[in-house]
Amino acid sequence: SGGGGATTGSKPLTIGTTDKVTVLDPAGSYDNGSFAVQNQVFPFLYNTPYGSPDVQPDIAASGDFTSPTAFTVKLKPGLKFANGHDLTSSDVKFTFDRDLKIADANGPSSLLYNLASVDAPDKTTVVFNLKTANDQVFKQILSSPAGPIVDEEVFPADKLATDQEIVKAHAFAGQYDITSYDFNNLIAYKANPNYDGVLGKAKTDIVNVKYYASQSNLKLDVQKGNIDVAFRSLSPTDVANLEKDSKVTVYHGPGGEIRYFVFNFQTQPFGTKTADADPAKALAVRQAAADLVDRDALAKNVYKGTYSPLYSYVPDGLTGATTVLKDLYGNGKGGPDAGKAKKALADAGVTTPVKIDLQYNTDHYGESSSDEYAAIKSQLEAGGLFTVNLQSTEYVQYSKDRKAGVYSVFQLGWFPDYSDADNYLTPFFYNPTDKEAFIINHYDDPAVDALILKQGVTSDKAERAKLIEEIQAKVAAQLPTVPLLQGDQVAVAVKGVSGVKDTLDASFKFRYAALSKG
Amino acid sequence: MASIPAPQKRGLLRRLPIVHQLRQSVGLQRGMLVAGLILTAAFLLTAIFAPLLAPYGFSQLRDSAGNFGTQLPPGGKHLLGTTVGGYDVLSRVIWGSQTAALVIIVAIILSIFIGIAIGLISGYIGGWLDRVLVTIGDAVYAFPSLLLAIVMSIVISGGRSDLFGGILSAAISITVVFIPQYFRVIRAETIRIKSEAFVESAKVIGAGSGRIMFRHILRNATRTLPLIFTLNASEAILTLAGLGFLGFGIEPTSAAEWGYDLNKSISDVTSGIWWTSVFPGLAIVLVVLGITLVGESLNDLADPRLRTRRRTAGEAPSVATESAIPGGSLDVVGHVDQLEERA
Amino acid sequence: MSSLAKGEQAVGITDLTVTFATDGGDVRAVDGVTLSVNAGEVLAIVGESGSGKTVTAKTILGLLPETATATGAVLLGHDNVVTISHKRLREIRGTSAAMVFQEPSTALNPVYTVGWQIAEGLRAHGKYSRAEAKAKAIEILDKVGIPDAEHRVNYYPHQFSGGQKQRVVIAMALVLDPELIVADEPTTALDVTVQAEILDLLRRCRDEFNAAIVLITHNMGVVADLADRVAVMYEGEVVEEADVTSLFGNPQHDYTKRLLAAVPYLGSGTVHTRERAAERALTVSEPLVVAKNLEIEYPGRLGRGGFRAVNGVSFEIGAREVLGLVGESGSGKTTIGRAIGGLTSITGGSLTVLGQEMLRVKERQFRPLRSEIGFVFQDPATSFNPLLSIAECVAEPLIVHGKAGDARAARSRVDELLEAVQLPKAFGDRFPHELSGGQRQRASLARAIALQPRLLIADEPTSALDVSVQARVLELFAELQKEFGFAALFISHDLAVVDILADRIAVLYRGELVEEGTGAEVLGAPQHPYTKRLLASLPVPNPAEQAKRRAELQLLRTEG
Amino acid sequence: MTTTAAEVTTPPGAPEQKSRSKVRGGGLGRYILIRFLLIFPTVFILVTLVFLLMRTIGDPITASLGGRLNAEQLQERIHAAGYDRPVIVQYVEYLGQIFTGNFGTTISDNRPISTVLLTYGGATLELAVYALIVAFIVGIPLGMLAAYLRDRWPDAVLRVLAILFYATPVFFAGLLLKLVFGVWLGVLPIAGRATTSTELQMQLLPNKTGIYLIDALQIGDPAIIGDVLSHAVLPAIALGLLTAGVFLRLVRTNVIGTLSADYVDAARSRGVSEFRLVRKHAYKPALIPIITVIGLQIALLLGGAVLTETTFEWKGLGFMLAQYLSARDFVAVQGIVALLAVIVAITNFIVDIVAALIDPRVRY
Ligand SMILES: Nc1ncnc2c1ncn2[C@@H]1O[C@H](COP(=O)(O)OP(=O)(O)OP(=O)(O)O)[C@@H](O)[C@H]1O
Ligand SMILES: Nc1ncnc2c1ncn2[C@@H]1O[C@H](COP(=O)(O)OP(=O)(O)OP(=O)(O)O)[C@@H](O)[C@H]1O
Ligand SMILES: [Mg+2]
Ligand SMILES: [Mg+2]
Repeated sequence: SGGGGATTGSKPLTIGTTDKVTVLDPAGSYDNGSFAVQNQVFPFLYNTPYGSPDVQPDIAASGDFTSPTAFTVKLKPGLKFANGHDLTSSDVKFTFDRDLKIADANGPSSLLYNLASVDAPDKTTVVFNLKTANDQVFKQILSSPAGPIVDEEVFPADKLATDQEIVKAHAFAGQYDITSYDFNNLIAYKANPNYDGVLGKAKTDIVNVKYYASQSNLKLDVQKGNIDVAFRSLSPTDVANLEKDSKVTVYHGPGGEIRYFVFNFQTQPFGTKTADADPAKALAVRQAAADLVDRDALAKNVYKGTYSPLYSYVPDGLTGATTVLKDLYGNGKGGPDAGKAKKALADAGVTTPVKIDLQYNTDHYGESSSDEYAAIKSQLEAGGLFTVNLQSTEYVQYSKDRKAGVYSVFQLGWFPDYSDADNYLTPFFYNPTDKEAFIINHYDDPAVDALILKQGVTSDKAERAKLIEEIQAKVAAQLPTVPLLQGDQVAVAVKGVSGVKDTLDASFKFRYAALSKG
Repeated sequence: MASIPAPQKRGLLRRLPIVHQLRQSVGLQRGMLVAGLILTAAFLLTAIFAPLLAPYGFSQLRDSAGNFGTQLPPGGKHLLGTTVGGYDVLSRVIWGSQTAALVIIVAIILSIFIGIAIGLISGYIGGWLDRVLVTIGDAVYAFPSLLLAIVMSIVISGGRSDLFGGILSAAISITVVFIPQYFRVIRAETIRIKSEAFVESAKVIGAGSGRIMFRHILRNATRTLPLIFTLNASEAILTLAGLGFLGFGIEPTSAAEWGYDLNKSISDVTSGIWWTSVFPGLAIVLVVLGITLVGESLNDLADPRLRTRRRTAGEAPSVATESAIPGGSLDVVGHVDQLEERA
Repeated sequence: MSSLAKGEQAVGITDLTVTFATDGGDVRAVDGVTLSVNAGEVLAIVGESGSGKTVTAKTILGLLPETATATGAVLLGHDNVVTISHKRLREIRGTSAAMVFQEPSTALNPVYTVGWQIAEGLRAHGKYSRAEAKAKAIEILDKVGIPDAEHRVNYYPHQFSGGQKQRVVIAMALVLDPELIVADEPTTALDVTVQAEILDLLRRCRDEFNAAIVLITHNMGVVADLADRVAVMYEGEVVEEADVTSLFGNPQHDYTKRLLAAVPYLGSGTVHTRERAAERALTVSEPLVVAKNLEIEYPGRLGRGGFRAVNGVSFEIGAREVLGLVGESGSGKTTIGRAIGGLTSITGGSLTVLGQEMLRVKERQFRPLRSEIGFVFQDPATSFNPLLSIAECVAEPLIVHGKAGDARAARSRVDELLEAVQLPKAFGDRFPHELSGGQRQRASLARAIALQPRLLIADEPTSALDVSVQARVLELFAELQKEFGFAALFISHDLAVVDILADRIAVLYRGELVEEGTGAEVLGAPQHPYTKRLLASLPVPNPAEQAKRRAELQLLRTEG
Repeated sequence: MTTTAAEVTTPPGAPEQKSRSKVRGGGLGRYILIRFLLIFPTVFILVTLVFLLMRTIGDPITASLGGRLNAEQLQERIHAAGYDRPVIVQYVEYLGQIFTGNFGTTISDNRPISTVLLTYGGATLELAVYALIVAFIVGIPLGMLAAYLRDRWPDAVLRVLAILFYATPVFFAGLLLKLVFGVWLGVLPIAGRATTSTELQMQLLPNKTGIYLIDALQIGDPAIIGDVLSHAVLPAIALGLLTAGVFLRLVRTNVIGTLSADYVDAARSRGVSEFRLVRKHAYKPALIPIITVIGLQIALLLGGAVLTETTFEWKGLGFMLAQYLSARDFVAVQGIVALLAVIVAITNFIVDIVAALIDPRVRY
């Protein structure tokens, strides 16, 4: 397979995925499918090199805080887009101004919450004026879906560019250029000779990406060798089955995705808004739940090892990640412990069994959610401490209800915008009275808020890591949410494809440039 | 004239259409009818006695011995193995019949009354009302039922997935598709009967429209209902399965539903785990086969041209001009004349 | 041309017995029939409905359904059809024997041109090029008297009139010039005028093509007109066989006698008429129905011009008076009847029924009068609700008009009515399909007179019945009329039948009333040419006389 | 309305004849006209139906973005899109748009619906045609055979087969087909409409139709044509058999019906062979009702297409419909469904005309 377009030494490579692209224009999309493409073709000022979770200048030469609120980036000289247009500071300014101006609902502009304005004093200098001082996360943001730099000569300033416009104009300066674009069906990439950044040149000249709707078809095609690599997403069953297949290799890498369930502090049993409100009892209920969940079982039975247990709020692989819940709850080795749960409840004087309504969703958090939560139900009920009423709801309704506080205990999942611990803390637990955090469970701890702010502006790596650990510990004690699983990134490649391991890193960006066949 | 059955006996027979037909049928036709009846009966019994037959609950994942474990091959504690979610396939299949039956019943009860009522009125009154209703009916009838069902189920369930919400939405979705069918058939019959002499004689006697419709037409027009009933039943199952397959079905924790299970087990098949999909699939096929066999046989027996034997004089009502064979009538669906009527 | 010489045997049936396997056990349809027909001869098989005529005919061509088993021998040439192989059977079908069916419009395939259908017959028995086949088709169509055949050969059946269709059917039979033509009620579906023409055609088949013809009919007039020999069938057996004159002259078997006695003769009615006229004279009263240049137009769909079925018709029906309405099919008889019964609304002129003007009348206004009007429909089979018992049906009017609460309450009255129409009480519990046609028609009479109406409308009440049965029903009708003294509109296409009952006869032609008067006037001295032709076309069950009339008809035709 | 038999064996004077004679008076042209005008109410009703249903779900914006935006942002966008105006106003506007062929823009991946329809319509059309071919090839001869051998065992077998075709959900059939031909035998591709290389080459075509067979023919490389066809086999069978089942029964019933007509007996009495009776004399009259009903199969076909396309990754309208449904993008759904409505209406129109053309009683 493969072929088409011009070829050089390297064998063309075909990749299959069940991702869905929504819009190619970075200002108009904020989803994995589109970002996966943008990562290949758009340049970033900052990016995560292979194998590391931390960001470094990509097409930028350097970047520093020239003042607490002024983050200045120097571009490498003589950068060009694949179409020959110069890539200068004005393109960069154009990109971010545009993002903020359009502020598309499906777009990532919300990530630029801390960006006041952008200046381009000269061809290679960009100055980002921030709202809060020495924001350590901003570099990460520059590598996030808000980061791709676009060609001002191609993209309209005030509205989204259509996919055709972008592809036709070859407004790309990432590792790849797109030669043929068949929406959500087939994209043909060709290495972009003009790219000169931290990731280096592409190993494979021509890459074709085939878009599938059904995981089983993707699986069958990689098994039959119709495609060389299958990345995102194979059903747990498929992965388990492919592991046994000698013709292909299954690669696991750390995944940024986390799955967890949330307690609504107001409506959960003994919650502040309930008739028998009692913080102590409420906490006991949460602890008991944490004691009872069996993450290994979930990871093995339901997800066939495509997810791994998550014992903290910051997933494994990121700087500052811990396993605090392992020590605090369950049998101390990560397994469940009914006795401990019983005790927790008894000590707080909670009469068992505790009735809880557990809400989950399948059309957004994946078909397997129903199996996952069926399993959790039976885990919680195992010791007779809980009686769980399971309820699933279609996503639109689901998100409305949970925001309205209809659900007392409910499932959520998170996929990071950028690979930094901050992205797993701020949106969840940074909860000053003026602004509600994304999970909206009325959990509020000023101390935690303070710490979160602090880590955000601490430039010293080690010190910041300590703060992050501290936050995790504090939160773990109160359990606003119970983390369950951390998604592995799973890629399957036919024998003879190399480089998969390199790109399955904590950057959570799958780069085709790393792959080669031969 | 040797043996003249007394009225009440005929009444009884009429109340038990199947029995009546069974007695008429002969040879292969009877064979098919019987086969169909057996399958259907099996289905209904399973549905009724599911609680007794099923070894486990439809959402049961563990028993005293702990978790079932997922995707166990058939045998041992789980005759038909377990699913990716760790459910017992056999139990799911058995409970599934209950869901299917429920949906069919609700759907058909809902549609049959509305359909008959408007069919009768539209056909008898005629005129503009009739034309409008016919156009609407045909429009809906001609439209892919699955699509309508999907749209409806979104509308109705609003995403809820509990047994009631699920079944009701599935049922109502299907209802919307069926009403036109009953409407067509009853209307066609009504129009046919309306022009028969005995209705006219009722008219000249001076009987009121109400009396004519309900005493003279209705009972003669409902002859073909058992037939449509069966055919719709099978269509209902397929539609339900279709919904479940497209993810508009009922969540496993609230009810067992074959289409849903099939959907969930697709990836299993490609991994050589066949039992999770084959059994629910077979369940669907067999039930539909059974019910359709019954329906087809009824259709044949009702049609003197299709019956193997000519029937004894008099009680030979010719087949409905609108037998609602899945995906459309087997007879002409009205031609120029019908068109003229409509236009 | 038939290959046989005149007088050679075309078909010989010996001891034929046919039984059908039915749900209700075996039915013996034909029982030991022995017949033979020679070239150039017409054998008529008569007998009442169900006597086995058609089955016999079908056996000759081996057209019986699988459910039938035939024993005995049917010799076509040297082949015994009963035992012969399928292949051979196919070969002799059409060549040795051809069939003419009762209903021309169903015997022709609506989606193929008649030319094609004629050619089919040829193709089945030999190689013919398109052109040849067509040429032959044109030739034969021409022979059977289809005008400009070379055009019409490409017409579809629906483009022919009923009579022409029957000619085409006959042409199909003739094109393979078979030794034998089996005609099963070839004229029953046709108007008398047309019937006469078809009978002539068949006669030509015999004389010019020297074909042997088996003519199946229950119309003794037709027999008298065409047949050389007659076989009378009764319950599957041939009860009598004789040449036509002697059969009509002195019938042997008493069924035959009854049959002939039952046949209505023209002019037989005038006697009663006079009596009744006398009676009525005593009680003079204003007419019940008055039509003044009545117009009825059926709405054409979608602004297409409507169809005017009745055009400027005027007549009256006095109390206790019977008006007979005759005319060919489609002339508007039923329409008028329905209009008087308030089933079809009139579109012009004026029609007063029992003092009620029917132009733009509301059902509400008319309903009370309905109790005064009785209605008898043509087809007894369909005029009863199959799900109600006879008693219930007869009770309907009583219940509707509040004379009784429900069927049970009305039962005693119903029994009286059944008595009145000479049906045993017990029949009340039967269902319509459990009665014979005649019985059903009695029952519907009972229903019609249940409320002792002043006016009764009978639309061809006997045309679906056998002659013998018809006679009895007509008698009954007369008696009832005498007893209950209702006025009646009696619709029929059979002059003879009308003549029996009617005080006055109105002749309808293409929606217009061309002649009206007492039976004596209209039948005795017809004025309008159509009436004349109608009279002349009506075959009388008397060979000698029929021959005469035929001559007269020829005259009329030539006059135009 | 008339049964098959009545269609062809109408006694003179019966209502059919009457209206028939009138139709003849009017002629085919008028018939076509009437029938054509009938399209509009049909489409109108369906579109209205869909519109109202969709609105009862709530406005599309909330549906697709409700999860992501907060209240005021939502309000903004809803207002911007005008979904807060009275339904009747929106409805009138919507009708206007459809009339001008503008179905709006999808919300999930803002593409003009018209583009979506154009891009994927071809695929669905292609699949439908393949399926119909299968259905005809399988359904009609077998149906005639069954009628010919009625009530003997081959008849029974064929009928059960027909029911099985119908009774097997498309996706289940698809699953089995994939398993057998794709996985075990490995002779046929299991998903997609063509291999990557083929599709890449097609991308280069200056004027690609989206109907792969045509595009493949444009390229003219037999290998590619083969590739395209081989991809079509399984979906065509899965969808085709579904309809074939119905066709088979349809043909059987109607042919048997006409076989019992007098004119067949008449033909028989003239020595026409049994087979020819079925083949010619019974079949053609039966064809009229058959065709009319086949028209209704388009509904079954399109419904099945949704499932078939999803099962086989056949990226056509059905496939996209399923996608947009799961994305809760109801503007898109509405657009596609509306188009399908039009297709259905038009197909039935054409079919009726064809039927009328076959029926000489109408033709003039
Ligand atoms: N296919 C059949 N199956 C069972 N019984 C039959 C069948 N055909 C005819 N019969 C019976 O055979 C008997 C003779 O039928 P046949 O049609 O010959 O009567 P007929 O003399 O032609 O009457 P008609 O004048 O009404 O045509 C009737 O009792 C009829 O019920
Ligand atoms: N409902 C109708 N719509 C249109 N035309 C009709 C309708 N009923 C009857 N006609 C036409 O009116 C004319 C008279 O019909 P009618 O039934 O009165 O004839 P008839 O004298 O009763 O014939 P027959 O002896 O066959 O019963 C016929 O040409 C018929 O085609
Ligand atoms: Mg007969
Ligand atoms: Mg009449």
